[in-house]
Amino acid sequence: SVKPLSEDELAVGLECNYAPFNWTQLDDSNGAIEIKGGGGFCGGYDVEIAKKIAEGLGRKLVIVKIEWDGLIPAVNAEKIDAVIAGMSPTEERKISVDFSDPYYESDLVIVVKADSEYAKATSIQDFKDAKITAQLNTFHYTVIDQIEGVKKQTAMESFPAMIVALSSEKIDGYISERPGAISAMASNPEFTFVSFEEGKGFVASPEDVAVAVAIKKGNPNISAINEILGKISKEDRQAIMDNAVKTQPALGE
Amino acid sequence: MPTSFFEWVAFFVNKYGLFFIQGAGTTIFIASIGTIAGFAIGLAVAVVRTIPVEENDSLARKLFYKFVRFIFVAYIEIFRGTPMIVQAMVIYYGSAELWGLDMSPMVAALFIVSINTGAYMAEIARGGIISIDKGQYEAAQSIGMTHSQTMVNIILPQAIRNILPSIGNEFVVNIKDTSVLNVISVTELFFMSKSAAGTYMRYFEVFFITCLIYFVLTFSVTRLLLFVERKLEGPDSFVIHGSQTVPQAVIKGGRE
Amino acid sequence: MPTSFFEWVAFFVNKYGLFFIQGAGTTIFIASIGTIAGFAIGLAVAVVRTIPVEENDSLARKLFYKFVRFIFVAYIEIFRGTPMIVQAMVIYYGSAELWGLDMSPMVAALFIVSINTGAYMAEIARGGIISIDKGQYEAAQSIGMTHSQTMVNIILPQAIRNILPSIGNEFVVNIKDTSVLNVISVTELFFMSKSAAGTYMRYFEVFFITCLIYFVLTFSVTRLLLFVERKLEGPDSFVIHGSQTVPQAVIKGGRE
Amino acid sequence: MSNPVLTVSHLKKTFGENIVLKDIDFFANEKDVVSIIGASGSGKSTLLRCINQLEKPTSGDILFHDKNIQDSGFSLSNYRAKVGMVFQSFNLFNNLSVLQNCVVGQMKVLGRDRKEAEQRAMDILSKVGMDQYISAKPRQISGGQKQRVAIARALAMDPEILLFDEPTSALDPEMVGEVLNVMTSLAKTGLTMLVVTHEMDFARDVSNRIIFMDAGVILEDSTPEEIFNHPKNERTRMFLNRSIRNT
Amino acid sequence: MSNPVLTVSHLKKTFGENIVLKDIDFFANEKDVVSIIGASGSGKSTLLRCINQLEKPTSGDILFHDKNIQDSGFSLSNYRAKVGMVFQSFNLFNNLSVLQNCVVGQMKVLGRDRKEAEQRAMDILSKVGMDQYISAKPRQISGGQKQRVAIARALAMDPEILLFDEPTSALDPEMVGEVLNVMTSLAKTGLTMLVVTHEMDFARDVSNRIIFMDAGVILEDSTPEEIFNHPKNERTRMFLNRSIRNT
Ligand SMILES: Nc1ncnc2c1ncn2[C@@H]1O[C@H](COP(=O)(O)OP(=O)(O)OP(=O)(O)O)[C@@H](O)[C@H]1O
Ligand SMILES: Nc1ncnc2c1ncn2[C@@H]1O[C@H](COP(=O)(O)OP(=O)(O)OP(=O)(O)O)[C@@H](O)[C@H]1O
Ligand SMILES: [Mg+2]
Ligand SMILES: [Mg+2]
Repeated sequence: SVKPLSEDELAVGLECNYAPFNWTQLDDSNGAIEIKGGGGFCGGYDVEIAKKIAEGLGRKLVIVKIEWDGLIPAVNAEKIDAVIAGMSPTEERKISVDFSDPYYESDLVIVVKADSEYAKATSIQDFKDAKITAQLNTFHYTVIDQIEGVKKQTAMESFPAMIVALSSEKIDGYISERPGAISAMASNPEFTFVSFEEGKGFVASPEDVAVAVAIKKGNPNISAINEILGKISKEDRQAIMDNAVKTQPALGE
Repeated sequence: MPTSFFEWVAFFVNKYGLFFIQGAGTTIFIASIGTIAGFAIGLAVAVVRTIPVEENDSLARKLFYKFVRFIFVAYIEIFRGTPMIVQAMVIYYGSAELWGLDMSPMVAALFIVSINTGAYMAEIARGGIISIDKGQYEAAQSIGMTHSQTMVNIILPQAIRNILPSIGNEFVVNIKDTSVLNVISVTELFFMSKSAAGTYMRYFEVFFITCLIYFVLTFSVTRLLLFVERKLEGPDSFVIHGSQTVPQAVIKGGRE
Repeated sequence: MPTSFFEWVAFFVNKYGLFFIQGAGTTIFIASIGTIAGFAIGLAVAVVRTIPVEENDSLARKLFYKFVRFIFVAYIEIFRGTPMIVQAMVIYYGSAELWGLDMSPMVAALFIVSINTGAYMAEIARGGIISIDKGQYEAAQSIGMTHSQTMVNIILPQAIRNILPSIGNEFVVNIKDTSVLNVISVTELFFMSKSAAGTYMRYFEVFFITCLIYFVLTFSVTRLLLFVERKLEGPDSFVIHGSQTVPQAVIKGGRE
Repeated sequence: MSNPVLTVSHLKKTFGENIVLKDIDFFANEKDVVSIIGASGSGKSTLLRCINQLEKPTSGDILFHDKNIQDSGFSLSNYRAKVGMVFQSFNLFNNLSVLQNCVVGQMKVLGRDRKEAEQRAMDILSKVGMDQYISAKPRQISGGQKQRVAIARALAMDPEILLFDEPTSALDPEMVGEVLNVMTSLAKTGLTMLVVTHEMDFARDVSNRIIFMDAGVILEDSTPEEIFNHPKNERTRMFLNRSIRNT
Repeated sequence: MSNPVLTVSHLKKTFGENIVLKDIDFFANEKDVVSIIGASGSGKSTLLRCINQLEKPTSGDILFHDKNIQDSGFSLSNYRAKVGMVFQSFNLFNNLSVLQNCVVGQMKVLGRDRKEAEQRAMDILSKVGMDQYISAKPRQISGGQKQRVAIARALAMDPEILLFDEPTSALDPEMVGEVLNVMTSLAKTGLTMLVVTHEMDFARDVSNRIIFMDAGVILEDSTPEEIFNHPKNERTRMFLNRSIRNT
């Protein structure tokens, strides 16, 4: 009954404030796309992937900026065609929307203050007694339980909020994916992040560390999208991510 | 890259200044329309709710008013009682999903803010109306004015002055509450700030700027309303017309 | 897994019921304390702001009042004019970073909500005070009451009744505004809902439950305030004491 | 001219259990000027308020030209436009200037255009000596000035009946004379008036009938001569005696 | 007893450019009962309000027992407790019952305890015939009843001077008599009174001095005999003539 979305366009929803997956900038440099309805240009890893999908489907890419909580309702109400916003295809989310194959996989790190004792940690168990948190509604928050004796703090709404909490030392560290940690370090030189070798880090199911495209349940385009994503090799992905990390505004100029 | 707080602030102002202004424009636009429309809705609801039902009215009429009042109370309670973010999502996404209604985000935003403000304004207006001396109402009735004539010509002009401070509150709240509209992809000031903050992962600097802008907006609104308040109080002096003792005199009277 | 809307609702109630209730408890606790404290602050500010400065007051006194008024206006404008989320972060994290103050989130929350509400209440109270006939103030002055005696005994009791509807608004707003406090890791109702909703990406079902809870909370508050409003209006009848024409009579008078 | 303009029968008004009007019966014919006198608290204001339907009577009927004003079909608005009222506490519209106070009803209720309404208002305001103050707000004028504006506001509506609640209480004696002159000349034009008053001279000299109320009942309803010279009731006699002693 | 209780000198009050009081000079000695008469709008209420500092005079001095009440060291609160005021529009405290209206000032300003204050209030309320209504709220009583409570409220403070603004305007003649009796007996106890009134009989019979005001100036200030029998001023003669013709 819903007015069919334009066949010529692919409307993609994201927040444009989760660097390096997506961010807001002022011009179309580095391949950023103008946000629908004004408000600047959106660039980042997600946008590069979205471009490839749009191209593959033969449609014009339209970037719609929506708050996180509005993304899934928007795709279900067919206000947008897809969510490409660094969203992980968790079991629970799969009940509400369909997910494509993953288009990125990353590892989990802990962002800490560079001058703190935890900066030298090598295993997650070194964070015993540390005050650790993560973003609300992400699996990041659940993996904290894998640290024995950790002081798990209340989850937080956003990365910037966690950054403030960390710099005021209300927390000792927060869980992030590697690209996000790089961004945070870029503009907050007093931060560093701790990454872990195989076996010493967090155990996470592949779909948790992966991010995928969300579309409305039953949308037939899923196979076409998967086919396009399949053509982007692991090396290509890493190259795109490296480029995104390099060109994100926080590191630019 | 900037290093100190103020360098960062300057950096953001340079880089995102235009967007902040754009966002502030959207914010003030939605807040203004929403407050004005909400004010009108609130007054209308309060006026209808205060229609006296007389004992000798016909049963049909009594039932009708009972029903209308119930509807209004339900409206107020529901729209005050639920978060605007939920109202926004239900109205914008829900209407699309259920009835295939294709509102633009801006239209939805204006609608939501107005109807939401209206619920609060209805209560504020009621407070204003009960604050006016009953004698004013009776005097208007005694020369044959209807309820709505009385309200429009006598009661509301006096009530509005008393509730202006609360209307100011509502306006200020609306300026800030538009931020929840990001969820239906309206890009206003707060969302702009979030983008800037998220892109650079700097919170305090960006929100320092945002707060300044908010502050300037709300401060101007407050001053404007204070000006209106003074205007509504009327001039301090009046002109004595064609005084017989002092012919042609234009004398002014004042008040404390 | 559930399939229909109401199955989902039931699912969430089962799974998260306890959390919802816990969250609602926190919410109503913060909102109540915040509103009451904010009300007290607002009244105090409005009372001080309405102290008349006489021409024959000493210069020091005049300057002092000017200064106090300026402080209060600044307080109102700043706390109304900036988003509570920012206030929360600055006060909670800022105080930790700058002065190493280690407030618990709940203490910070109560403080922030109170001080924020106080700024709005100050304006509401001002509206209430100007709505009272000047004659009431003059009569109290004429028997030698001081400004504060006049306010406490005569003006405020009348003003409060007129502003109760707006106070209701504030309370309702506070119930909903506590949601921004999750930024300082206070876990209230809205945060609970977001966790539940975000985990399963079912917004409408979860928010349906949340809205119901909000609605019940705000509705009870509204009814309570309406009850207070009636009480403040006073009884409809009075007792005639030791009438001489009808000895021992206890006759009641009423009003329309 | 055979039927009364206004008939009040078995009127009763209670507030809670306090019976303020007990069983009031009276009528007013065209051109009647009826003074209502009686002690403070005897129910005079309440009676006027019932007639104008600002209080709903507990029981009893009020007929205007033989039509029951409490019938559901009856248009109160029309009725009130024809029945003017001057309140004991004036109740001027605080948001309007003196002139607008006298204009707003004419325009909204009678549908007169602004020019006509202002003309009429000016006429009457100058009769009561308030034409200089037309742009003042109620809070800027004195008690006596308010009272005159209140009278002008009622007169501007060209009513059939006028209900006055102590129309000269705030006036200086000079002004009383002038206002009473206005009222007397109005009476001559066929206006029916019910006047609650404490001015015994007015009651005696201007009105053609006096009603004496006490504790919610009408004790006497008769011509001035009758009441002043041969009061039927002991209470009336006492009241008048003391009044005359003091006045 | 040599020095006046109250001295007003060169008092001027303007509202905007409207000069309401021009150059008022007068004094009141202990036990003086001064009637202030004059046309509506002549500035009588404004004068009382200036004396009680509810309006700030534009210029001029007001001395109370030789102390300038506008000096910065002067305690207005104490002064006002000693200078009672009965308002033309009563201004009863709407949120308080009749009894509380008369009690609150005694307790808060004079520091009396509740029992004493209620006793005193009851005494005075019964003097003005309002003891039956002690639990009523102002909106539940009639105009005349309000006026009596307003008088009782002022008296309960045991003031040294009382300023009355038309204290009998809403009273029936019977009541006027009683209230005037109360006032007369108060005068005997040494209370100083300034009474704005339109009751020429009161002015003549109770007061020992009459001030006639016209358009913001005092035209005459003399004994009643003097004023009623040999008015110096043409305007006074006219006013009194008309007053007497009407009363
Ligand atoms: N607040 C005010 N603003 C402007 N003019 C005022 C104000 N109060 C009084 N006036 C003017 O001052 C004049 C004197 O007023 P005042 O109330 O003193 O008269 P009054 O002698 O008491 O008259 P009345 O016997 O009618 O009460 C009036 O003409 C009035 O219009
Ligand atoms: N709203 C009310 N509620 C309760 N009692 C009331 C109300 N209005 C009037 N009364 C009572 O009714 C009685 C009559 O009041 P009313 O105002 O009619 O007296 P009145 O004859 O006009 O007296 P006055 O000459 O003093 O104005 C009074 O005793 C008063 O206390
Ligand atoms: Mg009366
Ligand atoms: Mg006066």
